Amino acid sequence: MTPELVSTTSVAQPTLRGQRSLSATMFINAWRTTEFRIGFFVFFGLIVLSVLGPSLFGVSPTKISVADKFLPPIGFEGGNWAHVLGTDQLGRDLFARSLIGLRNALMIGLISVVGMFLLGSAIGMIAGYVGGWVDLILMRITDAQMAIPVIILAITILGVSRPTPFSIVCVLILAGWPAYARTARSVMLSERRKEYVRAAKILGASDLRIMIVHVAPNILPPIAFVAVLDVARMMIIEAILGFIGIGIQPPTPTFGTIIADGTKYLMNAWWITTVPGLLLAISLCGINLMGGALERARNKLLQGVS
Amino acid sequence: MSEAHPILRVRDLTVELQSAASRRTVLDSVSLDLHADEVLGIIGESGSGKTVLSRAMVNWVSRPLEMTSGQIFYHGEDLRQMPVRQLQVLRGRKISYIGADPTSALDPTLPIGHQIVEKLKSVEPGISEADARKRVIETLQAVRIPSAAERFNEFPFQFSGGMMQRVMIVDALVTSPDLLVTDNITQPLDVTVAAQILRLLRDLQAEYRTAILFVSSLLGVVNDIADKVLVLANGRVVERQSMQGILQSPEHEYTRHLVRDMPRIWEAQSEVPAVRARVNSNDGREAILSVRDVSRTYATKDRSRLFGKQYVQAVRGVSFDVYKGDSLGIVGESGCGKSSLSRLLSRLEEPDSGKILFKGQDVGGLRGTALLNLRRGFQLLLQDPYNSIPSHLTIGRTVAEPLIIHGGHSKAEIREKVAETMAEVGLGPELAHSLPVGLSAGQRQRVNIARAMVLEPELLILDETLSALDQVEQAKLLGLFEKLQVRHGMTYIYISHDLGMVRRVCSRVAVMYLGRVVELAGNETTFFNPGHPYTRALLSAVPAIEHRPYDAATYLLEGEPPNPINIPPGCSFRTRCPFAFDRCAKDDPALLARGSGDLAACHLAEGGMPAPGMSPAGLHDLNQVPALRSGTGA
Amino acid sequence: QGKKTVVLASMGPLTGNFDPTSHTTLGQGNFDKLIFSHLTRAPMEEGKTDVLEPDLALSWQIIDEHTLEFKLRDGVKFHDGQDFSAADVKATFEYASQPDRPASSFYPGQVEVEVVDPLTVRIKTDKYGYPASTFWFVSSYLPILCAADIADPAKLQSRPNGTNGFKYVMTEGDRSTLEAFDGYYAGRPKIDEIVYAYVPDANTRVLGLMNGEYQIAERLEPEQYQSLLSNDTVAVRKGMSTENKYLHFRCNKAPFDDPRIRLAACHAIDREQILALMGDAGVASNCFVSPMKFGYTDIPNYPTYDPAESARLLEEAGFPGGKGLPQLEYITSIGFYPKTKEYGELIAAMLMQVGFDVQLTVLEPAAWEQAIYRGADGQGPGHMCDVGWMTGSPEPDLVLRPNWHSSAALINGVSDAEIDAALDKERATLDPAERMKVLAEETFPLLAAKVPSFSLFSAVVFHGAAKNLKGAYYYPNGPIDLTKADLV
Amino acid sequence: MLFAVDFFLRRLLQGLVIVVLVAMLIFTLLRVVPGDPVRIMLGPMVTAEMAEETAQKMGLRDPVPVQFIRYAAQVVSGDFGHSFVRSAQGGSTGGSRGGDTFDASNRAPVMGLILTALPYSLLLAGLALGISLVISLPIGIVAGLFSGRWPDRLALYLSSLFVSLPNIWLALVLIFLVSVKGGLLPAIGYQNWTYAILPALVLAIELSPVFIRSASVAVSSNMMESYVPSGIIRGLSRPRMIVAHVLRNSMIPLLNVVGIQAIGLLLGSLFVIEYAFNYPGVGLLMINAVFQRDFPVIQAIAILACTVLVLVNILVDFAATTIDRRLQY
Ligand SMILES: Nc1ncnc2c1ncn2[C@@H]1O[C@H](COP(=O)(O)OP(=O)(O)OP(=O)(O)O)[C@@H](O)[C@H]1O
Ligand SMILES: Nc1ncnc2c1ncn2[C@@H]1O[C@H](COP(=O)(O)OP(=O)(O)OP(=O)(O)O)[C@@H](O)[C@H]1O
Ligand SMILES: [Mg+2]
Ligand SMILES: [Mg+2]
Repeated sequence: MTPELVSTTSVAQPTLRGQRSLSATMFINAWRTTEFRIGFFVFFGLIVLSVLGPSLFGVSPTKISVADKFLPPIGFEGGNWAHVLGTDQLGRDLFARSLIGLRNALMIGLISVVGMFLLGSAIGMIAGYVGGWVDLILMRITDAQMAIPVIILAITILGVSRPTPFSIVCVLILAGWPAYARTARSVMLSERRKEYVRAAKILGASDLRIMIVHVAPNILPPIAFVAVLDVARMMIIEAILGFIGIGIQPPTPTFGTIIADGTKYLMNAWWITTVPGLLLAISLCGINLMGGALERARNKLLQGVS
Repeated sequence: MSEAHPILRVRDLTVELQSAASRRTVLDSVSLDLHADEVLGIIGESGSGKTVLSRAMVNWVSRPLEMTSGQIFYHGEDLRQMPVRQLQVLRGRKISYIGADPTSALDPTLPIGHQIVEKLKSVEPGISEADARKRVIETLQAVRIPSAAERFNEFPFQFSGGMMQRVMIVDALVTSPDLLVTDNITQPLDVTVAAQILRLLRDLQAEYRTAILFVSSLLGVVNDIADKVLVLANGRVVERQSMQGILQSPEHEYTRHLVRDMPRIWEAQSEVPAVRARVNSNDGREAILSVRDVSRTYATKDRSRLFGKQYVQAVRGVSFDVYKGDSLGIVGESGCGKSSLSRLLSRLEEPDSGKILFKGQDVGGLRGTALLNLRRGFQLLLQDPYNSIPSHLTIGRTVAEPLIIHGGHSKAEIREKVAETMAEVGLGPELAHSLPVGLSAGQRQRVNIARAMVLEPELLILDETLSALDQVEQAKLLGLFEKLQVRHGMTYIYISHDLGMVRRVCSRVAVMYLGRVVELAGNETTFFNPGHPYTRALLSAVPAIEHRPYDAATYLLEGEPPNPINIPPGCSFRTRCPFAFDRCAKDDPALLARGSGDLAACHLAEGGMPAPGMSPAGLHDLNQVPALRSGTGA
Repeated sequence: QGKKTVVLASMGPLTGNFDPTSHTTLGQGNFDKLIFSHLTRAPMEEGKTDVLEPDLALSWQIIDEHTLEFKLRDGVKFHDGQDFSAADVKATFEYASQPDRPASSFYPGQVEVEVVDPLTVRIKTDKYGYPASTFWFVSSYLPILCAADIADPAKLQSRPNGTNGFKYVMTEGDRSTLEAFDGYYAGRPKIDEIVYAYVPDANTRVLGLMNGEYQIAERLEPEQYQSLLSNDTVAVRKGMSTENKYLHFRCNKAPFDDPRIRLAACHAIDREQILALMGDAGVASNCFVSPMKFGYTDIPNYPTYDPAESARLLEEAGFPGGKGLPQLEYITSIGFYPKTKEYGELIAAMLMQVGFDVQLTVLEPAAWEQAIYRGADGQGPGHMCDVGWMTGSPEPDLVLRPNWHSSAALINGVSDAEIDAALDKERATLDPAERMKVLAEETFPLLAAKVPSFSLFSAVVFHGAAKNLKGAYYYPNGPIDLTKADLV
Repeated sequence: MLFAVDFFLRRLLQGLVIVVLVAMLIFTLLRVVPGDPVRIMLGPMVTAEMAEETAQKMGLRDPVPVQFIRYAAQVVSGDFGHSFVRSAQGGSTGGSRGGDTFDASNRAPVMGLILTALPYSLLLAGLALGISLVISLPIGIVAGLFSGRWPDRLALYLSSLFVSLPNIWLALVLIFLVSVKGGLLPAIGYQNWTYAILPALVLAIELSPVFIRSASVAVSSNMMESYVPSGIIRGLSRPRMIVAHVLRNSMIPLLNVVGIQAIGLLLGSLFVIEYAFNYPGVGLLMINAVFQRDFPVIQAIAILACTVLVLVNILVDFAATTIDRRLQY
């Protein structure tokens, strides 16, 4: 072996870590897990079903037919192929209603998470980057907002004003942004000290440019991935609001209202609460499996295990 | 101790790396003997299996690595066959291991003393708490940790790397083991601290008569301690000789190469090109950068007082000029303020006082476009090649970024300019459209350089820019810098603690201590006739295989630089200076010109210090060691 | 020996004011009746709803058109120890019938009471110009208070002080405790303690009943009734009530200030579907009062399901196909009456069919009770309210006057001189047969033509009780008499 | 010692700022929503003049900041005002009432209402926290020790399942199966502590995934710290490393989770679960107050909830800094 050869082999010493973009690595690592794939297929299957389902099967979620009330799902005595998952106390098709419920929950979950993500990260990044008084003030506001649990804030505001999908989303965003602000700020704090930020500064890049062009593409995708878990949380909160009666108002069905209305019939028509509950649980399971896999992938990356 | 019964006898040890697809031999039939009171050095390039070998000695080989054959006899007993419990006790008590990373070897949340006591009680079950404590404190004192009884209760994070390495030595020696395995223990340390640790280990080895298996990747370090050396290449022992033998007649090709390429400071001719070799003097050249009495203080929280603040004086009254086409080196121990100074120079931060003039223009008050224009003129290259370029932009885009920021270029112009610059720094045009994924450190550093060069700066500041690279890559880049300097007449400031490199490329050297320049001199003067005892101390600590003109007995510093928070009055170096006298406590020496026009801040700069022992280049005489030891005793 | 405690899960909250004349709510009314006695008792058993039994009065008779005389029971004591006498009756009647008392709309009008002797009183209406016989049935509805309390309104409001078998002890949150009154004239009840608990959710009431936490649960849903029929520990009871369920239109607010729009809404509602939904809990009726009430009849012009007519009326009123109508808020409750939300959704859907834009607001009982009554300014929230009206005794005026006479019109706020005149005329008609005819031929048809409110059906109520609770009497208007009950 | 004083001084001061901000936020939000509090207080049957007069008297027509300052001054003296709708005995009220009924003295003091309900909620929350820690810590620790192996998988699937069960639905299913059908545990309302078990179980199931996940992440990441193998090489046994070091150090992230996530989650879910179980705690009080627009009760509970959260956080941070001295505060 020649000495030259010896020396060049040692060039490869630094590991691959940190070379591929953080988020891509994370996504690829997560995709490798079975949980993520199961979650992905369950979740997107349900999304497709909830978007296309009602028109595909031609059943109306709101059409009342008192004569058909309390039909059980097929497979149970009295079940009927016209209503695969049975009907509710007004004879409406539970399958269609649950799908609409899913759609609403998803819409609210997604929109509110996107909203809180954008708002929170923007505030967090500014606080972390600018520092000083701006940081202090923004963070105290964040802490304050964070000190009110989501549900309490939602109940307080929605309970005393008439809830609309818009107001629900607003309240959820209001309650949810601080967590993102905190994460974005702490990542920004450590990122701000990183060499590439200093390098950009030395090149003469403005603060805004550094934040948007250099830092944001680096730190936001991993946070966004973990936000998937929040979609599930927001969906649960939407259901809870519906359950307490301060969610989206009838006749639009939501998981919460279907469950709440079916509670009375638990004994003689168990499926009214069970079907939407299960569907909600399954879709949450899908999201949580995905989000969980992404979160673990992120933790592993941050801890330096590849 | 008889030659016949070595403490450690390794026979045909083979370790394989088992991965899903393949299996690879990491250690190939390694055999070695280690006798009592002997220090066996193991050297080899990175990845040659040194760490694996040293860990195998304590039976710490875990998947995906696997010991597939061979025996490790400790006093004749095979460690590989030994029951776990027995091995457990043996490991802490009779065989000790010290790794390369002292700061993470102990539980970060418990006081160090308690953890050593815990270990002591665990391997010597009979010992009482009080006895254990006493023994630990005594050993802490033995490694010269000041106020050991108090530091006993301090936490790992409150110790510097060097102190922590001492703590690990205490942890290893507190049970008086007869075998000590050390893996690259000086690697994370500053040169002076590393030299201290080596000296300490030598002393302790003599006192405890411990056999040491000393693993290092630096020939100079092994040279300072080992009796015999074993050279490892690709998992195989390729050479075993006495230390002297290795240096005088290396047999294996790798070893020869190693000995030959070891950078020399005093034996070699300076390679600084003649253009730049002109010493100091303002022989009419314009100073491109003038630093005038610049200071910077940081405020931090003081935990010992209510709402208290501490002031860290990171840079104190630094002044120097850099001339066009020149290369200035800035050296000093860790924490002396080199990086802080570089931040001030590149105007990432503003100095609290003092002025920085770039081509006569005060950098301080600049804002907006004026600042932007200024930035064209000088650039800073950072140390970490991995973190300093964004991973989500293509290389071409990264190099183009400064042009976009500074504006005024058409798309075509930018493309052309980027391609040109990339070619100049040796990046293939095909890289322009790829992400930095998969680039080697050297290539990344080239991207970095290209990004700085694309603005055609006149001054480039390099803050430890090359220290993350291996020697070959370093040499190539140094060549590139020289080429660029010749072609564009660029000026460099190298910030580094690698004295060998500074010796090679810088025409002038500024030595910093506690935020202040204590010596500013030409290359030759700095290395052959330094005017400040601190410079001599630095030189005495450089691990080398050549004779050092400044012997460690006289110059090697004890302890670490004082805290930049409470800088004592008078000369700030006097607390560690071997020549300190009354005046030093009162008068803070100014940076004054010495005879040759070089500057030094010492009352004795013009005489009073022993002349450097310029003995002819030769081997370090091992027999000197005990003498050295007695010289530094208390 | 353990205390015999009956926990009664009620669907209505208390008002926080123990003056019975200060409210018109069902929950508080039922609570009051455990504590207060009346002059007479109206068991209203099916088939003989007009029978009155003695309570504080032993006998009663009409002296003349404007005078009604009661002979009172001797030896009755109030819970605070005072003796009951004619003075208390006088104070109560005169106080309760004052028009500014919120509950006065239940009573035919103001009265004067003459104390003939400590045990004889005469109700006199001559001064106010309507017959005293209107108080015949109302005598079983008006709780008798203590004169001393009436003199001190603060005291009256702060705790109830009656003569019935149970005595008020305390309120803790939503649970109010009563204990057996030793001095009860008919003997101390066997049940030692009643806890009157406000449980706003029907489901919770039933689950609690099945757990054994409650001994009585009010107002079960029909399905709950069905599934409890076979339960070992719970007995269920079904009974016709005096209650009709109404869809009240806010008649003093656009667009329901126009009778045509109200009629259009009524014609859009298919009551058969509602009944199919209600199952056992509802009985069809084409009348504004319950079949248990005097004067009940099938009104010939009662609006039927007729979408075409509805569309025509809308067009006539200037809102063809509902275009131009504002969004209408329909306020209903949940957990109070059975299935209000369900048929609320149904009605909303049916109204939407003809072009009304209806939004359903479902409120918890206490909030709903706040919302339904219109304010003193005549306005209340929303445009439609779902409310039932359940009063003791067969007297129809207990329903008619509070709801549709402009002096009260508690919910719909209707102010229509014709309706007022019709109601006054009906009240002034002495002869029962004649009065029946006036009601059937004039009053009800007029109401049916103007529909300030639309009666949806007559309610059948279900109660659930622990099997070991015996001897409780459930009045068709809600109250439960536990003076003779026992836990065995 | 000095450190503790400094810590608490600073953090309590910051906490106070946070609480004031929250109070301001809630107060303002409640004032800008539609609905006239006077109507709620006096009942619908009151005359307009009377309503106006009462509103004036109570200062409800003053600008919001003025009202807030008055309110804050009251709160500082420990008085959270009186309920709009609950009677002095604390019962829910509804329906039409005479206008003369309103009078602060026959309205329940908010503090009294909360104090009556609080012990129930504390019992429930304590039980829930206890149950979930008992279930999830062993699972999480074992999962962390065997990171990547089957216990880890099992814990992962278990927590994925738990976190996907909507609490309201789970509550109903458990009431139905365990209490109504099975007759194993009481469920509705409160008579003795056993009534808290089932709701606590629902809360515990909701909390567990958080604990399982953070325990396993904390333990496994500590296991990967280099002090662990280094400790074993130094002569300490593996069990000792786990018990004395890894578990101890895993406490810090766990404490943080308990402080921030768990208490926040618990506070929120408590409300819903108390409602579903008709459990007479603060949550039920709050939800009923929302239904009846009982603003003083709503704002007091929201402010108190946030105060609790802030205090718990301070304590948790203090505990964490005493365990790990590296942590700054
Ligand atoms: N845990 C491991 N997993 C995979 N490969 C390993 C592991 N440990 C060591 N190796 C491989 O074994 C070889 C020897 O590694 P070792 O760490 O002993 O080198 P070294 O001589 O100590 O290098 P350095 O000077 O950089 O410390 C390398 O090729 C390395 O990649
Ligand atoms: N932002 C800061 N806040 C507080 N103290 C600081 C800050 N930056 C640097 N210091 C302190 O100033 C001193 C000099 O630090 P600096 O990084 O300049 O040293 P250095 O010579 O570059 O060391 P090294 O060789 O380790 O990089 C150190 O004691 C450091 O702790
Ligand atoms: Mg190594
Ligand atoms: Mg530095």
